[in-house]
Amino acid sequence: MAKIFAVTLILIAIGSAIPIVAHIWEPAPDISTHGAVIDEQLSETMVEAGLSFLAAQFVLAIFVWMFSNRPENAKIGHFPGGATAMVLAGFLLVGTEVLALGIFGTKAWASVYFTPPAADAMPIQVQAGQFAFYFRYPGPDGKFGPLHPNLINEANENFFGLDQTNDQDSKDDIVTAEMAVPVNREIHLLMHSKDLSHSFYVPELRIHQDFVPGLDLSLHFTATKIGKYEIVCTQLCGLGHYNMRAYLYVYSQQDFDDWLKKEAALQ
Amino acid sequence: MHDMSTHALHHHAPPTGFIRKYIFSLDHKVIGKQYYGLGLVAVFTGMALSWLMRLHLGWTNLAIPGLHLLSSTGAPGNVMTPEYYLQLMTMHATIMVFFVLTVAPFAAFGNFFLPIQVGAEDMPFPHINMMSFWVTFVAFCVLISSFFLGDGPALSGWTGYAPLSAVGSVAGPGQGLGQVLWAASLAIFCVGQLLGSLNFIPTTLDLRAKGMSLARLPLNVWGWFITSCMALTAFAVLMPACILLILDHVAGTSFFVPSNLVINDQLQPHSGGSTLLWQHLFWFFGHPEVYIAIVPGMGIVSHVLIANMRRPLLSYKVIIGCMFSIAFLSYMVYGHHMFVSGMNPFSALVFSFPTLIITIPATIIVLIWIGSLYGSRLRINSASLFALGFISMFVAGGVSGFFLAQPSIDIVLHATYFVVGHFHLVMAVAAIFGIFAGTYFWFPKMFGRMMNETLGKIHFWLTFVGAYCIFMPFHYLGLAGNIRRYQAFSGYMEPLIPVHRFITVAALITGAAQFIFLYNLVHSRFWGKVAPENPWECTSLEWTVPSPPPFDNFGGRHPVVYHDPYQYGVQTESGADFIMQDSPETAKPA
Amino acid sequence: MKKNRKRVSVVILAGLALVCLGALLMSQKASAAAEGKITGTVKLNGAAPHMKGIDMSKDPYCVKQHENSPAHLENVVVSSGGGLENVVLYISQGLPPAVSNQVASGQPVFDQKGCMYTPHVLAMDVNQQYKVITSDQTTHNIHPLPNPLTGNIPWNESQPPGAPPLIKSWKAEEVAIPVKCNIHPWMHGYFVVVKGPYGTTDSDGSYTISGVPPGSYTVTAWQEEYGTQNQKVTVTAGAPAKADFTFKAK
Amino acid sequence: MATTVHEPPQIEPRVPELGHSGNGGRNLLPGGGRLRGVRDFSPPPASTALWVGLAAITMTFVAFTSALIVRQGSATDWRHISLPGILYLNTAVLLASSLTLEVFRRSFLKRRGAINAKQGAVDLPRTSAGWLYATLLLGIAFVAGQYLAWLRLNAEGFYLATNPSSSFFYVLTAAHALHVLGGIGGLIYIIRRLSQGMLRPTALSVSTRYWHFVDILWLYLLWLLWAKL
Repeated sequence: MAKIFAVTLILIAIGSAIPIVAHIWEPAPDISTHGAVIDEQLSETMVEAGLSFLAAQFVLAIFVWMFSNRPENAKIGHFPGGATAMVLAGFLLVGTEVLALGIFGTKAWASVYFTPPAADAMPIQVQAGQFAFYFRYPGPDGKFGPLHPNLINEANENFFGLDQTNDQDSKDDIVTAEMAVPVNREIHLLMHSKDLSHSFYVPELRIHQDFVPGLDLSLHFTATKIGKYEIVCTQLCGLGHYNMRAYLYVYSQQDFDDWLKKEAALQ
Repeated sequence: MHDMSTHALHHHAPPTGFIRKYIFSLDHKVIGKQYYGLGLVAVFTGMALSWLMRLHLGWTNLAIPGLHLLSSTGAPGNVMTPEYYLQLMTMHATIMVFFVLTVAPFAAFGNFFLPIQVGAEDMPFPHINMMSFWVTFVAFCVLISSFFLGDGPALSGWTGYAPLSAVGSVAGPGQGLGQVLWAASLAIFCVGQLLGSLNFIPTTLDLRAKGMSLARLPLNVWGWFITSCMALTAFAVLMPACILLILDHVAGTSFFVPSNLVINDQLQPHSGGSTLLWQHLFWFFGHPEVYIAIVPGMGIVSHVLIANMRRPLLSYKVIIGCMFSIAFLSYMVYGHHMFVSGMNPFSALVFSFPTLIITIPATIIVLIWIGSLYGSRLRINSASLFALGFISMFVAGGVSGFFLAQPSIDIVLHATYFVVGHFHLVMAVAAIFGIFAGTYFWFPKMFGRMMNETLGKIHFWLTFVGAYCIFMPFHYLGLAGNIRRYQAFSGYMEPLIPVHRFITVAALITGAAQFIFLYNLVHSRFWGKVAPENPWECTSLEWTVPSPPPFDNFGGRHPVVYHDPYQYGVQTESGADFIMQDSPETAKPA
Repeated sequence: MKKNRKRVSVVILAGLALVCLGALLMSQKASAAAEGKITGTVKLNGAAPHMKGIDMSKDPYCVKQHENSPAHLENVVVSSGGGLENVVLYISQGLPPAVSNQVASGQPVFDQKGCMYTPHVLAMDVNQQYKVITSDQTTHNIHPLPNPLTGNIPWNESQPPGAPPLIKSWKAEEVAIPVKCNIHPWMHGYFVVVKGPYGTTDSDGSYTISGVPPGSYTVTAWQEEYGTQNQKVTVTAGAPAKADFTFKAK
Repeated sequence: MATTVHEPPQIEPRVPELGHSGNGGRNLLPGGGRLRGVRDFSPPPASTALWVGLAAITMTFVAFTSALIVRQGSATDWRHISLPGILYLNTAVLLASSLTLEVFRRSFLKRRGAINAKQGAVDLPRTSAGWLYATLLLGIAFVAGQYLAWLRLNAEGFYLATNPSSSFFYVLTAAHALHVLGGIGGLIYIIRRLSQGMLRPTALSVSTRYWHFVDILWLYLLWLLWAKL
């Protein structure tokens, strides 16, 4: 029985590792300027965690194989070094490991969060609400008009609560249901929640940020690869959560301008 | 209070009436069994819910016959609606975390064995002890009642994030009465567990038998002691949070709900609340809660493992030290649940380092367990198999903690199935393996009958392999960016559905295997082989009393303790390889 | 207990149905002698406002449904002849209780098709049962938001693809109850709950209110953007009374 | 698996320990044993339990406090309420109640000092319960006074949901009043035991300590509600 346990355990350990080693499932390819360091961090952690996992399971299996069901008079052995060895191992191996991870991780995190957006970054406002994202481009004047929560009326597609008759800045604002950005241009994303906590996650962009109702946050990123990507909500927001999605198009500057014209015409 | 405590000592005749004996009993053993029963009911309820969820995730438009009987609006034509999926998910999580993982290893085993193992006749305050159970029971009923009232149970997850949980039914089904009942149930549950700690700590500190120094307490007693210290602080924070949430919900206050929320084109009548405040209060409780679930398991597993290895662990004190440091650190790490929640990115780093550091004591414990296996005389039985399984699961779930402890990686993995896989392995499955180990180990003492070993082993194999088949793929899904709390997968997640189907099948089989355990439990209870006083040849005090123990545990005698709890693998006059804690004899020098 | 509740509600519904039937027969007897009707057209005076297009890109299924017929808002739908669609006409004054309390026969159907509501506006009598069905392969939730003061209870239920129809009814008069789908925020429509006979304009703006006993009444026309207009009409036996309405474009 | 083969240990006669319930007195090592980590006396469980309970209550109010600080810090809508004057009267009442209770405790212990502690509960002094009744009345007066304070605020138009400041006022005062009611329950129990001549010092000191704690807690809350953080 013990030997079966050992074998099973080793098989399970190897079986669990195969998909990882074979890269069957892994994060979507990164299309951001800041993502590389995160991916590096991820793969490093994967190696360290994976090795600790395999080592622990193997040793456990081997010891169970060796020391189970021995005769009652068998001598009780003692692991060389005893507890001291274990404590030292814990502190040195794991300690240095996590310290390293922590420090490198800090660099990765800082690269995302502790850098201000460039002055010429293109502002886009995203509003999350049950259960859709809507986006607002400032239009030619480059200014966003003020929001009037009491004017929000989805029946007339006034998703932001703009007063386009009275507010000068709102007149030329462009509201869209899908997001488009020019490639290799830094975007300054202004995040606003209409109702509840939501989240803005684009796997390929390596950005992930909750919307906090009553508190507008901002993100900045640069997309480096033309294509169509998905923006999903990852913060439980009600029955339609699973279907709270928008599409992100990364266009060439030319295509982007055309797209913006088209959207402006639809207003 | 005073006469309660004397009651515990100067024993009157045991109660005779059925009510006083089995229902409103003051006997810690009966209360322990009641907790165990509650846990059993809860775990099978929770499992049934997970079955429904898994079926839905595998085959989204599958009609589950008879489901509409459970909820006509939740499953029109037996097809589960999105809201009903979320409601089942919320109930599954709440039931499992509170009424299984907290109740079974801590309240159930703790109540039954803590007093016996320290050599006391009972807890100091039997009435409070009884109240603690019945309050918890009421909490369970309140939670379950939400299935049948209003528009169904809450759907905002076991974390009940505001404002979704605070704005009321305008935010969708389940956000009305169901959400209030959810919060009320949790608040009541907190009271129950606080009353429990009120008994656990004095029992451990003040009711120890002569000779039972702190350094002679079995490791599982330490586990329960540390857990009750955590429960004390954690639940004392959750309760006020729930009260404030209920007020926001029903009384129109604005603790957690900010201004200018527009839901369904209606401007909400709240102003200035802070949504992050709820997250901070909740996770200040929520993270220690994770350890409340697992630390008793660590104690139980150590206890079971030592008995079956026939040798003490490499170090007794290091284990205790590690459990203490885990408990202590658990209060400084809670922020790692909120890396991308919009709190100051600097605090993310502040929370990240303790989270990484907490892996050190955890690792040391595992190393000591594994290292102690070296040169041991391991006995393989259902109990020890589950104990070994616990170690394997704890490692498997623990390593994924490396990833989630780092804010930068959390950007990729936050709120994906990677997280789900992580906490299910390390907290749920591991803790439940601990419960199983404890059950197979202590059942003879609790009910005076042996459990069926063959069934026990079959149960182990199915559960062990099954658990890996269910929860390892969760990590792969997470890496591929599969978001949790989705009732259906479209877009880039669609290709992952086959993996979900595999998991569903595994879950159905593994779940079915639990009925073997249930059968074994019930059958052995009545028709199992009669258990001797000390079937596993153990040393601690619970094995010095008859199985099951008499009303006052020690039949009027006062145990005297002469040894630390783990005198195994020694030479004795009697030829046995162990010395009972209360036996004066000493080991022959080898 | 759930079962019990179901049984009770079934009994109540049955009872309700009987009462309605009774009322129906009675009133028909009463007005069988001469059954009048009101007809007419509703027009929009002025340029029809621009109806924004709907971007459904959030749900690819919905997009596919409108590949070659782009979706627009339906707040104001005007025919080439200027006829105004989706206007509800009902008798706001002058109806004898027997008639105003009678419930029209049949179950009006509210369909979810291509992530839009057809019809956009659904009129019905108080206590008249209506049917909500879905023709879509994506899940919708139906969320009417009546004014709490009227005593109508708001509800919010989802309909997965192929789910059986929801049969509901409103217990109080209300013009009008907005209804929306949260999963597809652009989906919105109205339930108009009135007493007595009613009519809704078709695509070219004409309507018919039948089952009106002779007498003089006030007919009210309601349009979601332009509000209500009243007109006095006298219904005589035989010849249908005529009442045309014209809303002015803003 | 063979059943155990060890000799059952000597059952030593059971000495009833009167006086204090904590049979921690029992966790002395038998002669010859190592004395490491062993206390020759452990407090009665009641007083340990009291500290445990106080810890929990403290945590609860710590949570309330942090909520208040965060809420007040983040809020633009905070209208600080001026506390009703009666609160200060209530404070005096509560402090006085602590005083009377303390007076009773001391006199009780002094009388009891005469009797040999070992005899425990057998013949405890029947000290006059006058001070206890005084404490009880003052306690009830305090709760009533808090209620009046609520009415006062209501009259000023400050309801539970009017403003975060008033929300916190009602929540905190209510939570505290509940704890005072708990203390009153303790007092009633003490009075009963006393009249039966069964009052033990532990019970008395435990409920006294609790009462003082609730007292200090109130001073803290008063400051918290008064101060503009």
